[in-house]
Amino acid sequence: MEKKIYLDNAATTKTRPEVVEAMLPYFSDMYGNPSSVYEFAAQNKKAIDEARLIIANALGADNSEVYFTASGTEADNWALIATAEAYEAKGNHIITSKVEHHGILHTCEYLQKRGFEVTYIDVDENGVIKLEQLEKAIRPSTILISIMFANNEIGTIQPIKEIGEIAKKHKVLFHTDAVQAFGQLDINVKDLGIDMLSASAHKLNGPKGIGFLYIRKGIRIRSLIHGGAQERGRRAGTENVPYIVGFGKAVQLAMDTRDERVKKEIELREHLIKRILTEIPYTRLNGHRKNRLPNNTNFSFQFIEGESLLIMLDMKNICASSGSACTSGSLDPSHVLLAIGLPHEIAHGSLRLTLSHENTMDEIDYTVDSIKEVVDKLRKMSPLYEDFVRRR
Amino acid sequence: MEKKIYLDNAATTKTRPEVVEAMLPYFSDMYGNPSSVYEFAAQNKKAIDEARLIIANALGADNSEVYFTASGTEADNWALIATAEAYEAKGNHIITSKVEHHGILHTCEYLQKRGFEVTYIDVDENGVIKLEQLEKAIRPSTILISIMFANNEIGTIQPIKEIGEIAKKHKVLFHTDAVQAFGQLDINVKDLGIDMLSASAHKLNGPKGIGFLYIRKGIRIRSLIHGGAQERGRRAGTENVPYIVGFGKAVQLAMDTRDERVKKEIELREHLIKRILTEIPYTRLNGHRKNRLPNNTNFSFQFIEGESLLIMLDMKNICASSGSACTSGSLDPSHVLLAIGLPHEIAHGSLRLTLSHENTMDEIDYTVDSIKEVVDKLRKMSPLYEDFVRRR
Amino acid sequence: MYTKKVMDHFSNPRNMGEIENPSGVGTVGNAKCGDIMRMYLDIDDDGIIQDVKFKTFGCGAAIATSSIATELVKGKTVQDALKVTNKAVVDALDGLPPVKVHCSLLAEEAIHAALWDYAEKNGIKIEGLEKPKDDIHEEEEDVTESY
Amino acid sequence: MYTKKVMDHFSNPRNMGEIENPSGVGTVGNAKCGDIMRMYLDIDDDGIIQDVKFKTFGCGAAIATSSIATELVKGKTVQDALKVTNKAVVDALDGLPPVKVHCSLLAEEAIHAALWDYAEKNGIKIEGLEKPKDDIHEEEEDVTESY
Ligand SMILES: Cc1ncc(COP(=O)(O)O)c(C=O)c1O
Ligand SMILES: Cc1ncc(COP(=O)(O)O)c(C=O)c1O
Repeated sequence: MEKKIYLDNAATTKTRPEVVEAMLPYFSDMYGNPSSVYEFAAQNKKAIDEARLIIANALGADNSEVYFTASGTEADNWALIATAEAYEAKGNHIITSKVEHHGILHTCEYLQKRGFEVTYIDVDENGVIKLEQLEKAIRPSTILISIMFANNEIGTIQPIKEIGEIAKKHKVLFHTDAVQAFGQLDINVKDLGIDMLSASAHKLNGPKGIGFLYIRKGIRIRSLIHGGAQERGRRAGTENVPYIVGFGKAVQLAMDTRDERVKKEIELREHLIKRILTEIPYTRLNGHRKNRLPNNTNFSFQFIEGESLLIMLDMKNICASSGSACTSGSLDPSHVLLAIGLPHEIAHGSLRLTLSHENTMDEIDYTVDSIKEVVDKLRKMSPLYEDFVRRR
Repeated sequence: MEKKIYLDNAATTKTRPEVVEAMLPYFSDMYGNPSSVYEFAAQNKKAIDEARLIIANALGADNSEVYFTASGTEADNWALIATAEAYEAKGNHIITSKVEHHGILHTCEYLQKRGFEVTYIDVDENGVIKLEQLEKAIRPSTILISIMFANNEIGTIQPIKEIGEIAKKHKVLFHTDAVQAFGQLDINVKDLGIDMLSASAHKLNGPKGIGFLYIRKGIRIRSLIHGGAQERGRRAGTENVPYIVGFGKAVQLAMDTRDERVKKEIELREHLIKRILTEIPYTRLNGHRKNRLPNNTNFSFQFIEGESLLIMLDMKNICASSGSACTSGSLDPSHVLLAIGLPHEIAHGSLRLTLSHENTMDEIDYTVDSIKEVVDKLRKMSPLYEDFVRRR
Repeated sequence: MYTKKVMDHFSNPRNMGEIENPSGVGTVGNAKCGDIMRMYLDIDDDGIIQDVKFKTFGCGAAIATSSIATELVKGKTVQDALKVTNKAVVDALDGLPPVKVHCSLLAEEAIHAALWDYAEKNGIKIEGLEKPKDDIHEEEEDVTESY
Repeated sequence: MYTKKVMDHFSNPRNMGEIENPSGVGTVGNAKCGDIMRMYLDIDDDGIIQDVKFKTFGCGAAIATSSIATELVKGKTVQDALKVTNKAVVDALDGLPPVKVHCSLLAEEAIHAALWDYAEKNGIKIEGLEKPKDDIHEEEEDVTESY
């Protein structure tokens, strides 16, 4: 195809033109610092409050429970580090999973260097957290459970309600990284027993560089970024007014269109999965067959390596990903694929295609045709395939 | 005047239309995640590199020494917290000044809670750091000196080169918060012996929510935000491509126009200072008479309080500030004005007017006329003035 | 951040000024904290507040609360003036931002201080009136906590 | 991220395939690390490499380095082939990204492994050629450090 086919919506999404429209006035016209006294700035404060309310409503939260950050990663760091510091007197143990985003995993490693203890819970072959192992891991010194809402690589949705219940039963705080889930799945923090939740605008057609942390009222938590009294003294730094407004707009649009978007994405997804699995041999679908993000697919093609597959698809104008975007360029195969039990060589040959409502059936068909061709070409080059054929 | 007169450019500035123009394509057209493999994303990586180079050139630094953050505050936090953690084995002592921004001061208080020791150096009546006191404060356990380049409230420029020499002599790292200075003053990090430097785009007609930390090559420093391998593994989170591009553009424009801007601002500033000091009795100029930011003025009007002054000026369409924007709404008078020795009641009656090259002489004259009228009105209401007149 | 009522009283303060030979005058607050209020009362022989004036050094809310407080007590008996609470002041202004509520307390205290002065000068005791505190701010705590 | 040369060799790899009854064949790397290279050599009685083929499982750089390496050794004597270093491979591709330089090492090793196999089969000793390591990656360290 002449046109680019963008199938990497889990990495980032296009900022909707309506969102850009909503942000524009706040750059060169209404540019006042929201913390200022004069009227010119007061309107910006109001704009921030409106965006906060839209987001709070989308979560079933109170608007005073939503704090803007500069990214999903910052929200993840904040939830972990500041909770650890605030509850240090109670205990030094944190529980998370082996399939978290690096925003969680590397923060846990950092906290381990500071003397905190972290237990990494296993997942089953579908990427679902082992609940009994989670409950057993809780100790008197456990202060926080952080389990992602849905996985960014394989799309598996975790049993959040059950985790919330376990956390509540043992009086442990529960944080969830909902960066992939927010905007796609139905989330009510009160119903699900979530104490803290991270999200990021650029995964739902908002701009890159703005996120939020939901912090349930009553939770003691320190600041991560110290300074001015912005965000009610909890997150310092002059407010990014345009992006906050854009985030609000993106969430509003995402909520308004969710049902139709999700319906279309699932339709495309199922078609894609069916064709790939039936038409390309030695291929598996990673992640849970049913409990997965509407827009996520993740395949492993035996005998070939992911990066060369990506580049060849790129030459056919298809944007895709292998593992998470942040780790490409690194030599390690995805920690998520290893956690679900894939051997290294198969993990290396994985491909993530994540859809948006803007994709078409034609694009999907063209993509499958291209993958077939490329996988075939790469297998012909592969010494592993050669050995396999010989052995047969 | 009908038109708004914006005299709060130290709080934030208008994003230049050229900057907005430069950012726009990166929202809905070139929206790829720079960490991705495909060509569509590679152009964004290039755009980031270009912006980084512009900034590096403006500092006399290498482009590999510039790391983007989400704000000046984050850069300040990073410099302090991560240095403290990385050099903990060497010592636990940090030196800063009493007139720093809250981004530094509150981070120091946080570090003190974590067991670090902080010495806060005094300033003289002009706001200039006491160099002998600084040098004497250095101990074998001192790991970092953090002194701002220029003050955000009173505009005083610090003797950065001398501080750099002291730091080098005693083998202590030197960080400077140049959020107000960058773009206004000539800065060469190599000549000045600066090891780390914080800046923020929204103070120089770039967008709010993007900053950078310059980290000299060879400095061991941890991450503040942990996660993906962005910014060469030192600052995690999907890159804010539009703002990075906008920051680059803003810096380029700021550098290209600096001489004329500064010349015009100084002309306006001197006219403003002269009229205020000669026409309004019981008034003083705060900050250094000569070594001050081209666009900064800060006055104390005896017997009146700053907020009511601000609101009355606002009713005359003049946007101004008393103390720093972040602290307005709080009951405390500016820590900077107290540090230069002002008594509380005089500190309370301070007004900061910070100019931009877009201001005109007419605006300045109208502003002075308005201040005269308002100060007069408020003094008539003031019991302090009543007492003063009685006593005379 | 302020209501229309506050802005109105701030920009057109009522009863601003001094009273020569007042029946009572009271000054509260201190410059350190950024607000000082002075109330002058002219009270007739029937104990009715015939006139009231104020002077205030302070923020917009401080000026507005002083102004509305003078309106609330003018024409009232000393006993009724005593019943003008800070809550009444806030309500009369259609509300104040939380950080500014202390200004309404100051206004209440200023009236009390002026009444106390009146009582002392005339050697009478006003039931329910206590000696004003020297510094109303002493008990308040810092409002910002950012770490 | 790749040069034009790399992209050219990646999309149109030279000498891809197998040789029936090769003079020597060598396989290096391992699937765990994500790249495996296999080199087939056809060497005539004068010790000249008449033909060379490769198969590679790996990233774009791995495929391109294999391809260019076959071109660099084809027609050379065994001794000259031995002098084809990983640096020569990188240069011939107009450079590789730093994280991908290990691929060129792998290509060098693959040639050496095939030559070793040839030497063993023929009971000869090739001066300067050492027994290939079992796993070229073992000595490498993690490239990402994010905290
Ligand atoms: C001296 C100084 N440092 C730090 C900051 C914080 O910058 P930012 O608003 O980008 O967090 C400011 C301005 O707010 C400042 O003036
Ligand atoms: C599950 C998950 N958590 C966190 C992040 C980080 O979000 P951000 O890029 O806004 O820092 C991402 C995406 O990159 C993600 O997919």
